[in-house]
Amino acid sequence: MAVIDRTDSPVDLDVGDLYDQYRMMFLIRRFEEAAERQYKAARIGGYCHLSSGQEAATVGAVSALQPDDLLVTGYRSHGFALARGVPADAVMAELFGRAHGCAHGRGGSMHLLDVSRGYYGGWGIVAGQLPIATGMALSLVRRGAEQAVLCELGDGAVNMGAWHESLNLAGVWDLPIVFFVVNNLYGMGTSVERASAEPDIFKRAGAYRMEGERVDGDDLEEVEAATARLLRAAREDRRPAVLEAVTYRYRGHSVADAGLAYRTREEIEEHRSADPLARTREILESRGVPPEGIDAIEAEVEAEVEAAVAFAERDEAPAVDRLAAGMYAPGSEGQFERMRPGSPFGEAELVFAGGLGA
Amino acid sequence: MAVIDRTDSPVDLDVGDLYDQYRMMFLIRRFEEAAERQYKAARIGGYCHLSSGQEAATVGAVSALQPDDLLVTGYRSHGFALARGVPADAVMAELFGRAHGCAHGRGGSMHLLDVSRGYYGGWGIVAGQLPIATGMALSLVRRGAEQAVLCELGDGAVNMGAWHESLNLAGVWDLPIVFFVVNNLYGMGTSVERASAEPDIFKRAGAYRMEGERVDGDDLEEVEAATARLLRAAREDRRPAVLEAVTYRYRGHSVADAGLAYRTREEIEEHRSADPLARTREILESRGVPPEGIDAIEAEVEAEVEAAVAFAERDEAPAVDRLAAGMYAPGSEGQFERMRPGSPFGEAELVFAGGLGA
Amino acid sequence: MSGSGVAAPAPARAGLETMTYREALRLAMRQEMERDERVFVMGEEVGLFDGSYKVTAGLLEEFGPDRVRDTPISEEGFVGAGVGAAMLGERPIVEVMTLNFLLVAMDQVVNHAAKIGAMFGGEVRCPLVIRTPNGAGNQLTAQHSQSFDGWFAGTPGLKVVAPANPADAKGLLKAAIRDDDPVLVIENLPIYKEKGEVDLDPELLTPIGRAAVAREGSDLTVVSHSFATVRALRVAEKLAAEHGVSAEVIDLRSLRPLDVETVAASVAKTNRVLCVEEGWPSYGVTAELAARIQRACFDDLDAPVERVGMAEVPLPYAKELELAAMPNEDRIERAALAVLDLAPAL
Amino acid sequence: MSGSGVAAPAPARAGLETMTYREALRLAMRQEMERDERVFVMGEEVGLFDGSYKVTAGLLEEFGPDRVRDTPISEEGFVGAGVGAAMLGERPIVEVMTLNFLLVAMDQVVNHAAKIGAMFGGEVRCPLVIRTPNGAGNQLTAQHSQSFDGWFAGTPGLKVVAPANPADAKGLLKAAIRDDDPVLVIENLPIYKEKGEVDLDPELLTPIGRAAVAREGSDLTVVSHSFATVRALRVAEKLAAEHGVSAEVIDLRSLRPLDVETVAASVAKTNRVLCVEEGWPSYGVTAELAARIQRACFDDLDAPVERVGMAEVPLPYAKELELAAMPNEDRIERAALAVLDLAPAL
Ligand SMILES: Cc1ncc(C[n+]2csc(CCOP(=O)(O)OP(=O)(O)O)c2C)c(N)n1
Ligand SMILES: Cc1ncc(C[n+]2csc(CCOP(=O)(O)OP(=O)(O)O)c2C)c(N)n1
Ligand SMILES: [Mg+2]
Ligand SMILES: [Mg+2]
Repeated sequence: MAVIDRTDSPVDLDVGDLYDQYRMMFLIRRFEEAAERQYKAARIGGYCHLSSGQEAATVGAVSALQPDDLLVTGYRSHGFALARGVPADAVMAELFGRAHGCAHGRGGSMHLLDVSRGYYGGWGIVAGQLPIATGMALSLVRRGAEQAVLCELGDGAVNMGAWHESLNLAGVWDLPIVFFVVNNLYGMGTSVERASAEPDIFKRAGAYRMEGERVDGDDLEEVEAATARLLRAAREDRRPAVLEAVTYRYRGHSVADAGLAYRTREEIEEHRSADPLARTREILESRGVPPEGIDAIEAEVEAEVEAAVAFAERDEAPAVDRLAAGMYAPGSEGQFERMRPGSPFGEAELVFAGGLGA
Repeated sequence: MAVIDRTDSPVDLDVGDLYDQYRMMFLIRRFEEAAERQYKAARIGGYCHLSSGQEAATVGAVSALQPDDLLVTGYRSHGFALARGVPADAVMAELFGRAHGCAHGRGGSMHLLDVSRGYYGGWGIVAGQLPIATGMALSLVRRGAEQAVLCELGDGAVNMGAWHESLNLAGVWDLPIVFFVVNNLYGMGTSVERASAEPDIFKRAGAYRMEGERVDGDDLEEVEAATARLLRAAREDRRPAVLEAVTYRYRGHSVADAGLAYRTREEIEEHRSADPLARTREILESRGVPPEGIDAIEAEVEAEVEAAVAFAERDEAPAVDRLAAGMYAPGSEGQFERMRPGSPFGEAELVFAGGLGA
Repeated sequence: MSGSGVAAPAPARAGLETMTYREALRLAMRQEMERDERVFVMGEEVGLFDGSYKVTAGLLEEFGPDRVRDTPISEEGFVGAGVGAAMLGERPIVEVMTLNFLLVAMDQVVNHAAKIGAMFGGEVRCPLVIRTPNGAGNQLTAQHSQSFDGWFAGTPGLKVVAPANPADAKGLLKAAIRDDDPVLVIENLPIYKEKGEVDLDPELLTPIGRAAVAREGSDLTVVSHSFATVRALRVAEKLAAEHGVSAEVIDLRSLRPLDVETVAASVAKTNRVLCVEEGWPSYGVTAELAARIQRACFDDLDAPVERVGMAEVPLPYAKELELAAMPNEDRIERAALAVLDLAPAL
Repeated sequence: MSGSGVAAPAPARAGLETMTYREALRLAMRQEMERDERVFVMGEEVGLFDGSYKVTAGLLEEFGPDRVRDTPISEEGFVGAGVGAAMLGERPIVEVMTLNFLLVAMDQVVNHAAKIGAMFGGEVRCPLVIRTPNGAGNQLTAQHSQSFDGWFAGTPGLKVVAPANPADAKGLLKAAIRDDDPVLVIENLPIYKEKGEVDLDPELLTPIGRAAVAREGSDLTVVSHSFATVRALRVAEKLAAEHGVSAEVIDLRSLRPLDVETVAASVAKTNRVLCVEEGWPSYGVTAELAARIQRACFDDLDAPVERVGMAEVPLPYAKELELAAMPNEDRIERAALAVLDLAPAL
């Protein structure tokens, strides 16, 4: 769980938030390390995109969300889900493809979500989530709600047409949305300079008369402050914005990529030596939090991750005779009743057997 | 024909170019008036988009092209085809759907072309021509050719994803292309302000570190000078650019639209009173061209348009048994030989009968 | 907007009225917008311009710009915005000018809208309606004359309907708006002006997944949807008058779910079947029909299932070529006679 | 680059070599790039990264960045750029990471590349190759596991091929590169690592529009393409070993043009046919096959044409669900037995 019990913790309340955030960053790091091990043990399949190195950007941005704000992300999203409060159990179970995963084992690593926490996925087509997030912001306006949408995307996504159309709509309609570009310097093996005619991505906001800002994505507090300010402007004044957080991904593009064909070991080491976790821990210590307290919380997190793996291992697989679960709204079965004659071999058995509803 | 015989004309050679250009503007105006009449007489079908009011932008831009530069446009393209030198006969015959139309009656108003003059169409999907023109510019670079591509589009097209992807590619690859935005204030019934978060369209070039410039699209000489300069930079220094020409369309979006639901009669009249044809004629006169000479050339143009209509009327219809002409390269027939068994009723007769080649 | 957004049903304004297909669509939208404030319309030129084919005419005036929203030209953006709004429980009706332009928004429809229910384990739904006309005619040429109906019908997660007359235009569009899943409503350019009787009852829907026997007959079954049904009905009259043939016409109305039961029942009676569509038949809607019919009715068929559609060429501009390429009534009639062994197979 | 760009044919380096499907594709590209300087490769991660599935590995080093061009993530842009370059006479090979992503470039493929020849009256051609893998497996989930093969095969103006083994991977890709029309080469994720013998002769092409009899048999015809052919061949062995059934396997190789003649000749012999595909069968490739077979072989068929494909759901992530949904060998075998009346129909 994301929220720690502060009564137990040896922390000055002034640093309480930072303390929670450090805990979350540490959770994300350890969670993804565990995920990689499980992937290599073939308990997790598909694509598995880790965000090690990007934790400050992730946690900083999500911390700035109000409880009823909405979050939409791409596929590199374990950290976002955890930071938004999705239990590690539910995320790990999803990676294992189990029934109590947050998408009931249907989505996997790329398609996490938790509607109860305003987290609307977890999408796998580069930039495909942008128009959708834009539509959510439109819906908030129609309701007259003072809420905002935070839409995460990568530096590679800013060259897709969907970026342009979404930002233009957000601009022309004054929508409450912040496009949060996690610039980790590469889209797969392609550096920002090789992909973007304007490598200062935040400047592209100007093409929509929108505010654009760049922050050090490894500076937790800077990310949080900027996100909070832009989200407030979105919520209160319906001013959309672009926020670019510059960070670095330590691992390859996905677990399958060694991540060395397009960058040097030295480059990686250089970034690792300024690890946002270490940086944040230092700040905590500099503000008087005793190292033992931090160590204790780290141990707690490690136990939490172990428990999540154990939970996922124990959890049941989704029922195979419910192959079509969720595909259509409950009650749609009647509409499909007359489709069976002449079906391809086995279709009725495979698809209709368990019903079409959730 | 685009080129007049100057030995016959009573014109000072210093104003020769402007004289030719005026003639072309006048030809476009009269040609499209004739096209509208023929449309209403049901000799022309489909969509028919007129550019009356936009002649200075059209002729100014095309005049700046070198003979081996390439031109690609959207669907409002009668003027571009004529200005590039496609004979009025061939354009009118195309509108009539006749065999000697520039696309052999296959393309109609939206899909004019003339490869011999470097005019590669004539495209009907808004912004669909941009990636294609970008690829042509890439090809020029691969050949090491000092040529450039001029790609026309409308103000409404700048909100499509294809705009963004094309400009980014042109920017990141330093391609010799000028995106020529004919801003006639509306995309169908939607004003630029309602469609574009950045209504100063030329400024969007900045998102690609590209030069962007706006000119008075009704000032022939200004359009030509700016286009020439940007094309030169494209050709010689591989610097892509955006050129926005602000102009006005007098008629509705297409012949079927009265063009009054979204703008006032007064607005139209105001623009008509500053007609680029009248403006250009005035300049000619102010430079000493006698009105009778201009009148004579106008009469010549009117005859040319009449002749084009007569040519189109006389021209034969494409052979119905050559339905599939051009679809595949000549010689592909053999590949399709074994597709016939079980074909839908009549398919073989309809499609294979005349062969698949051009 | 609050709660389900649905107002108490208005007192039934029963009665029939003759109206065009276009008016029937407009009636459906107006009724549903009155009934449910979550319903809104969005698309290019739907407001100030009154719709490029005038389907939404007057709605802006009646419901205001928040519920009848003009968009920039950016189908991928606003179709996707419809997906997002629907995920939050709205009922967007997104108008796409023609089916041809849905190609630029294909990813949002197929890879997003269609996936939401299943991919997220049923945790969130996408009650989106996309309305768009298919079809050719009027020399609109290769890029503007297409019917990709089968591509969407072949996408699990979507529902696809295609009304062929004003009554179903109203009934199916209303059913689509009230449906909790993404529904593509395929309209048709040449039918917009066709007239027919429409029941004004706001609670009368045409159920999704139910074909209609548009004309009863005993010698031959013609299966079709959208404008092909209009053509089929005309040909059926001609067959009766000129050849003494009694043709049954099945109007599919839905393509996904596809009501094969109704088709099979008809074929069991007539033993001969012709499938007609406006699009290209190869890998098209009629391919699926033929595949299912031959399996469901193997022992009933006295002749192979036959198909007619648009000639398999990018539609040429010239009127003569266009006419020859379209599934015109002459081609349908000849195919029908061939199925009946009254004319040579081609 | 000048003239036709084609160099004099290199002396034949004849001989067979065992290699993977991936290597065969690479060989085809290398040979054609050596032969014709107009040929170049473009796509996401094709260069520095060696291709996301390593098909283009080493080509950047060999041919340089002008002929092996990494692109930004913008499929619509660079597929369209391929169209434009092809119109000027180049021979671009555009790699799209997977068929799923072609959805964002659909408009350039269907509404542009496919239209050029016909719409411009044959005045300009578009010799473009698009290479992309279809297919599911490895739990890539709903947005990454699709096979829209039939959508492209149903588009007049395109040609579509889908090699099922290394020899055809080389032969068909080379034929596509030399073809003067836009050709979609559908590769397949699970086959990339499959091995087979390949003739190194640079002039040996696999002709477009010709199916292959991948295995001879007399009791049943199995028609398939791409990875489904690999599955079909395995099932055929099993049918022979365990049920004494002799199955003929037709590997379509091309989907447009479709070689129905070869299929029909086989069915005339076996009288029973099963069509298999990796994608969803409804409105899919097997629908067209069934439609054509029932017409071409009406009097030959002893049982309805049967179809097997991916279960009609967005592919779920969980391994168990994914396995159940795919057209696995067990499902194909049961369908084959049903066609032979050796097991119940489902
Ligand atoms: C439309 C599309 N094209 C290609 C891909 C394959 N792909 C997945 S992630 C990725 C790189 C994205 O880079 P970036 O946006 O920087 O995000 P990061 O992976 O760095 O978080 C690519 C090319 C895809 N999923 N969707
Ligand atoms: C993708 C797409 N969407 C919609 C259309 C329909 N349409 C044709 S022209 C047009 C308006 C374009 O406006 P603009 O770019 O300003 O060019 P103009 O007509 O003013 O020359 C629209 C919406 C289309 N052809 N393609
Ligand atoms: Mg990145
Ligand atoms: Mg305009």
